[in-house]
Amino acid sequence: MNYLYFPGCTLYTKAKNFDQTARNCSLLLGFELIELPNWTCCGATFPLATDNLMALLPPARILARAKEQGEILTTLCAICFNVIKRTNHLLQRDGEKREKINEFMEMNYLGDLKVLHYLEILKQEIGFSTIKDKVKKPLNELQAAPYYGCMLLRPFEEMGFDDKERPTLFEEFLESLGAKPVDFPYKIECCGSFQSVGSPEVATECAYRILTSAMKQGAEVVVSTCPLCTFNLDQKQSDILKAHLDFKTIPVLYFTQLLGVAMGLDPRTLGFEQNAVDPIPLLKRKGLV
Amino acid sequence: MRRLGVFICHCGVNIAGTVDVKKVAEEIGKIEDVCHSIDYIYMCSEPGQQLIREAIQEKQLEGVVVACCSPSMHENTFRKAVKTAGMNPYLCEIANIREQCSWVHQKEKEEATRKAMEIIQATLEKVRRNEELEPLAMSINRNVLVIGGGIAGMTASLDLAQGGYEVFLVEKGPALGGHMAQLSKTFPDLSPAFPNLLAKALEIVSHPKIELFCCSELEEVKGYVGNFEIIIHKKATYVDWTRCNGCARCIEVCPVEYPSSFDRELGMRKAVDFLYPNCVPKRVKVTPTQCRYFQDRSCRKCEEVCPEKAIQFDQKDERIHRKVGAIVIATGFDLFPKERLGEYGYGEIPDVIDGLAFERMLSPDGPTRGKILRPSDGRVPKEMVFIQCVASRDPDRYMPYCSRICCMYTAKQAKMYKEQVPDGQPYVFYMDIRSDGKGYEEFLQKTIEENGVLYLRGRVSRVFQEDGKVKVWGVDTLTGKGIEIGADLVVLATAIIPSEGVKELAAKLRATVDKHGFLTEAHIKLYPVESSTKGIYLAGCGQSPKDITDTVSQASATAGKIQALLSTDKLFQDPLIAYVDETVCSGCGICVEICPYEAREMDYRRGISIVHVALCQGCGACIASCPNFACELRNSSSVQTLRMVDTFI
Amino acid sequence: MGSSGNGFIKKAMVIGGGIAGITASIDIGNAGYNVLLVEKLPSIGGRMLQLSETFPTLDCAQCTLTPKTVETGQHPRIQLHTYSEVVRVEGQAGNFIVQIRKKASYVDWEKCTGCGLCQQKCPSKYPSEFDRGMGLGKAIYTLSPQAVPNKPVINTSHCRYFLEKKCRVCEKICPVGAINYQQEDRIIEEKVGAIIVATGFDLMPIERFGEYGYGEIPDVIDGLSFERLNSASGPTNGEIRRPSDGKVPKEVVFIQCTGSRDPERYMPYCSRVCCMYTAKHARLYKHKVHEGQVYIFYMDIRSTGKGYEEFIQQTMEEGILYLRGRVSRIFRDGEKIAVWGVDTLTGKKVEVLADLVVLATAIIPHQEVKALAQILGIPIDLYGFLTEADRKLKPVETNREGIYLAGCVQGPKDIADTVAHANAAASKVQSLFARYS
Amino acid sequence: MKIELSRDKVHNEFAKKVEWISGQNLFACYQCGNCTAGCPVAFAMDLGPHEVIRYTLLGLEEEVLSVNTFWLCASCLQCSSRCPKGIDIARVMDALRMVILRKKERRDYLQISEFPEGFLERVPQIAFISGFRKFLS
Repeated sequence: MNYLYFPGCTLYTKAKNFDQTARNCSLLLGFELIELPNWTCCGATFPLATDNLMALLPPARILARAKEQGEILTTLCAICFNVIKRTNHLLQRDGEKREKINEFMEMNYLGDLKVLHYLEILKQEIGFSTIKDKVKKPLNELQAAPYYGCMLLRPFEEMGFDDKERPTLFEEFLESLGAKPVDFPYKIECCGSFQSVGSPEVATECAYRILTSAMKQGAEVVVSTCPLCTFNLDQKQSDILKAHLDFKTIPVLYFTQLLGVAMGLDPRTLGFEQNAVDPIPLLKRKGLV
Repeated sequence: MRRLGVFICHCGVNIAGTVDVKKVAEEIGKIEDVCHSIDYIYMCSEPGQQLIREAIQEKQLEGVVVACCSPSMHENTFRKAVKTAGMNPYLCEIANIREQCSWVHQKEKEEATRKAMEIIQATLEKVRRNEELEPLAMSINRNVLVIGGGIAGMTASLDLAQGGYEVFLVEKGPALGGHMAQLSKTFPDLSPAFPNLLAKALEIVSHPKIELFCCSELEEVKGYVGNFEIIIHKKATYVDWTRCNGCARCIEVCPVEYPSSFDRELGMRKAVDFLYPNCVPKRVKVTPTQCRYFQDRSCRKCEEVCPEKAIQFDQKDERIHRKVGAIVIATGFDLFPKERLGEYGYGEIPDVIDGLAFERMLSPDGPTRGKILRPSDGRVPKEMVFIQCVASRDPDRYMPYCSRICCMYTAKQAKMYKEQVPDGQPYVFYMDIRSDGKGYEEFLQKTIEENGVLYLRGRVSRVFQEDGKVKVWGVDTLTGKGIEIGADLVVLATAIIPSEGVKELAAKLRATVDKHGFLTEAHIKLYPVESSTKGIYLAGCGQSPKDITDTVSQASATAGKIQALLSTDKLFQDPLIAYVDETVCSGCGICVEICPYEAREMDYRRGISIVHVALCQGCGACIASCPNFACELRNSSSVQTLRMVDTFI
Repeated sequence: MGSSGNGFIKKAMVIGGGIAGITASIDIGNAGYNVLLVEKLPSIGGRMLQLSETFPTLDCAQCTLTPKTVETGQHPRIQLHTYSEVVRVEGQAGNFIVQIRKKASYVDWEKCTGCGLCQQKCPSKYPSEFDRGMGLGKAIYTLSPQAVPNKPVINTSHCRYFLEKKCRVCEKICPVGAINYQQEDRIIEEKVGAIIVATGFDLMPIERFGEYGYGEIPDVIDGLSFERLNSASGPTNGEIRRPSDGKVPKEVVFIQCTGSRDPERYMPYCSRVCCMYTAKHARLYKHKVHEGQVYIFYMDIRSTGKGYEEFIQQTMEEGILYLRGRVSRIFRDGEKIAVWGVDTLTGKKVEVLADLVVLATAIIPHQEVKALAQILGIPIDLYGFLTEADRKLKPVETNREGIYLAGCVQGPKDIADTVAHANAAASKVQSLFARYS
Repeated sequence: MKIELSRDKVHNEFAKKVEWISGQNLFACYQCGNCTAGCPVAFAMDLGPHEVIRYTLLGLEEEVLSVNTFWLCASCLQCSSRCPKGIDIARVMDALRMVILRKKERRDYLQISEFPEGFLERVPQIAFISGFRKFLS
């Protein structure tokens, strides 16, 4: 079975390595990610102003096009996932807005596509037990802190990803790779998101709290599902060091990178050189590279 | 020498954790007349009681001391237990070694053990001289007096009458209904208050078991539970109510108009009038302080026009004697007097009114026929301020307690205002919103959300008139900002206080009131409707502020208590009361003066003082005051008491 | 007084042996009518038996209640059916035919003397429900040493005999041979003229509060658990020690309105008793741990009863810090519990690192009430509380003649209001019976 | 420190606009503060979200629009997910941004020209695209 795949801006460019890893892993797991043809930007935020239909047009278009190609659309980026899934939900429930958008876009989409995050594909479609069987290099009890962030979980009624207060799906994923998931309270707290553009010092503080919380629980690495979260948690550590003298750095990996390690992909293809905090020493210590 | 048994309870660890119960049992067992001395984990439990019963029979005990918790807990339990084993219950006494020993000496185990032994020894001294007594049996009267014709008194009366008891319902005013008759709608259902009330009132006046006394007060009461003798003072109405048919012609012709207190001075009434239209009983009353006939004999128009010749200017007050077995006090509440609220301009500014006045305004039969119009100029108020906790929760200046109903009636009033004046804005100043009844929170949130009532958390410091508006200076503690509103009408949710005259009434009935004048219940948790005097029960706001639902529950509860009380043929009372050695009494009368229960009386024929067994509560005041040592308390004689004291010193 | 000429049975059944049921039973019994008191647990006393002290007087709850339970147990007109449930009701006022299931206790209560040997010797221990899982109970147990009736029952899901057919210690030790593993449930049939439903309340389980750790942080407990911690007969003998490590907590956070006044996520209504019991908890804690600090998060303080407002003000003056605002999240932070709240009066977010957190969780009806309402043919509201005939004027009546409500089964209320409500229900039964004399 | 209230002020255009854009009823807020309590960036805010709602309701337009609260909001939806009254507070925050960003004159909160050199090259697209949508007119 192959899945329609929406890469989104960041994974297509600056985080190409995350994307490539996912594609490669998929093949090893027995399916292919089929890139949605002629895809456009999702808009990068779900419009919270109720009178703003304009911002719904890009994700609506993505959905309508995907529906022509298949029944399931998957994404790797948590923000794209959130925007597309929420738009889908709205088109399903709000007849009035659906009609307006369809009319404007000269299309007839009913909100009946299934939107799944790549992690959901792994859990629901492939099964974590299958992954466990196919893992080539179990992660040797690597103490990995799964950072969910916001976009996968909230709003719960629309995303339906996992329990909003104490999700466990990511942990199950890490376990299937042979890692030892570290539970930490900040796994559902915001990384500062786009404030890294608006108020970078606020985002830095958010990242500081999340990373120290994870380290306090014994994490050796923090794993994220979102390229923006990954950026905030990883690239901002140099800023954190300036603000908090006691801070110790910790590698932050995108989940597909870790998946790639476990699936036995060549570490050189995983783009570790783009990580601000070099994970190689840790992975070496664990005998994983 | 009596054969005595001592039973020492561990009360789990409550006693045994501090007092060495084994040692106590052993030591006490060495006393000569103690034939049996044991300890057990819970004496009050069934197996514990069985130990006592068996010992009484096997060792032929003639007196029992149970060393355990306070006698107020389990004295009855153990007296019943010894009785089933054939012993007179008054030969069983409690030595309190928990509250008075183990609990207060938790860190001094040895001393506590010694003290426990002393307490037991003292109690043994008492038991050695206890008499075998029988409870006093008294006949009872099955009628009930209910004071107050509001919803509380009405509910209690109907419940009792339906239970088959004769009820005398005494109402100060000329008609039934109390404050509930003044209300528009009730929260949280917004059902009109009056129709339900009217149905109850009509049931009362037609009920064969209820005798209603309007314009009446309790003048005098004598006696005790089961046997009260009462005198009802029925004031003249100057109308023969057996003739009056409520046709209202007299009202039409009466030339005297004055502000109606029922309408909270917002409307006018006549010198001869109903309490309110559709009141029950639908009878008119002449108000002599207003009536021209009583001023200068200049007018007899009502008399002339009455088709039934019912007007009786020479009617006199009546004194009616009745006997009852129990009394319900359901005297209700008043609102805090406006004269005392200077900072709110209340009483000076016509457009500052209280909650009851606003209720009258909202009532379809009220002075404005249900229209919200401000009193000063009859305009519809567009800026409408409600102020809660006026004189409530204000320990320094007014009343420290919460008046309980204001939050809800204010929300209701704000909602009704907004529904009537959609372009008006209601503001509510509050401290905490208290919506803790069934459906109340939901009602309140809905009111705020759907009706756009603006709740401002904070008190109002001052209200004054300026530029035709009522300026309100308050605060919103949630923004921390002072608030100023130019209001058209201000409604104050003033504190609920006990109705006038309750203190005097309570004194007559030997019921107690707290420092605010609310009647005191026997136990705040377990006996909320009983007063501290037997046979006197409490219903409604006279006991503390409460809403209609809780008032009705409480009123029904009193009726239930009374039915249980009066369901037997005889009442039994503890015989542990005073008695007089007639040979020693000199008839000085000091005891009569000192007795707080009017249980002592001079027998002038014999020249001695006697004891009313039914009234005596065994307090001992007469005994302490008797110069001749002629009084004694049964089973607490001077000898017993002194011996007990000797044990300790 | 039994039945009158026209077959009207003057006997009442009271369902629920808490303070409401006890009060109603004694009232009706004192009026000379016979009462069946049906209680699902092995002994009467209900929730009040779990409490330490009561507001606003701080009287010991057990000391107030025990005389009442003893009186009930010894009352010549009250027949106790504990460890029993009503399974069927037919007929109408004056002539209800009711079926009661007497659950197998595996102890012959006729023979049992309540000596307690079996409980002492029973080897099977498990967290006691009565102590809210903080203390250990035995597989053969009574709810408390002062239980009325003081007869044990065997919990088959913990008894080694029932689990593995081993042990039989209680049978061997019982001096009167009262243990009977073969006992079975029995259905008995009775006729009564009126029924009072007084099944009380439950607390919303803390497992439902995800933002507060789903009940998995051992030192986040509910109000009833705190009562047990504070109770002289509780698992810590009344010392305030936190469940996780037995340490005396120095920073204690109380959170009111947990699950109440929350239409979006939990219950929209106010649970009515939490403000007062939280203030009481704070004070009792402070009396025992002088150097400790209490924080109470609240939305509105509701102290409407007699003497309640004064109690609250006194509580504040004793140095208890009231913070007006909700708590958004609680999580474990090492040995501490991080509490993220707010003080809306300064507008600031407040973070407390607490040693113990007590949640004043919403009062909800027992699960079984739904089935019971169906058996009785009376209506139930959205949340499972039984519905009174008229909110204002008929607060204890139901829409079925002869069936009345008492206590928290109708809606949350405190002990004083519950007692008055129960007195009122008893009054209605007496009136009903008197009408047919 | 003082507000003069009247019905016009309570039903002020500003609050109405915020309600319209956000689709939320500000009167439904009972000021429990749960939003502020759980907000991950509350530490840096001038006013807590609950206060912003209160100020808006009372028509304190200038004061509200001058605080950083809604600019700091990262739309993480923690407040909305835990609001006991079901108010989507994140939408209220966005509405306040919109009130400013939609004015006739451009009111950009961010000046792209002021970004440090190489900033845009370093930051992932997703950050500045969503940032621009939130911060630029």
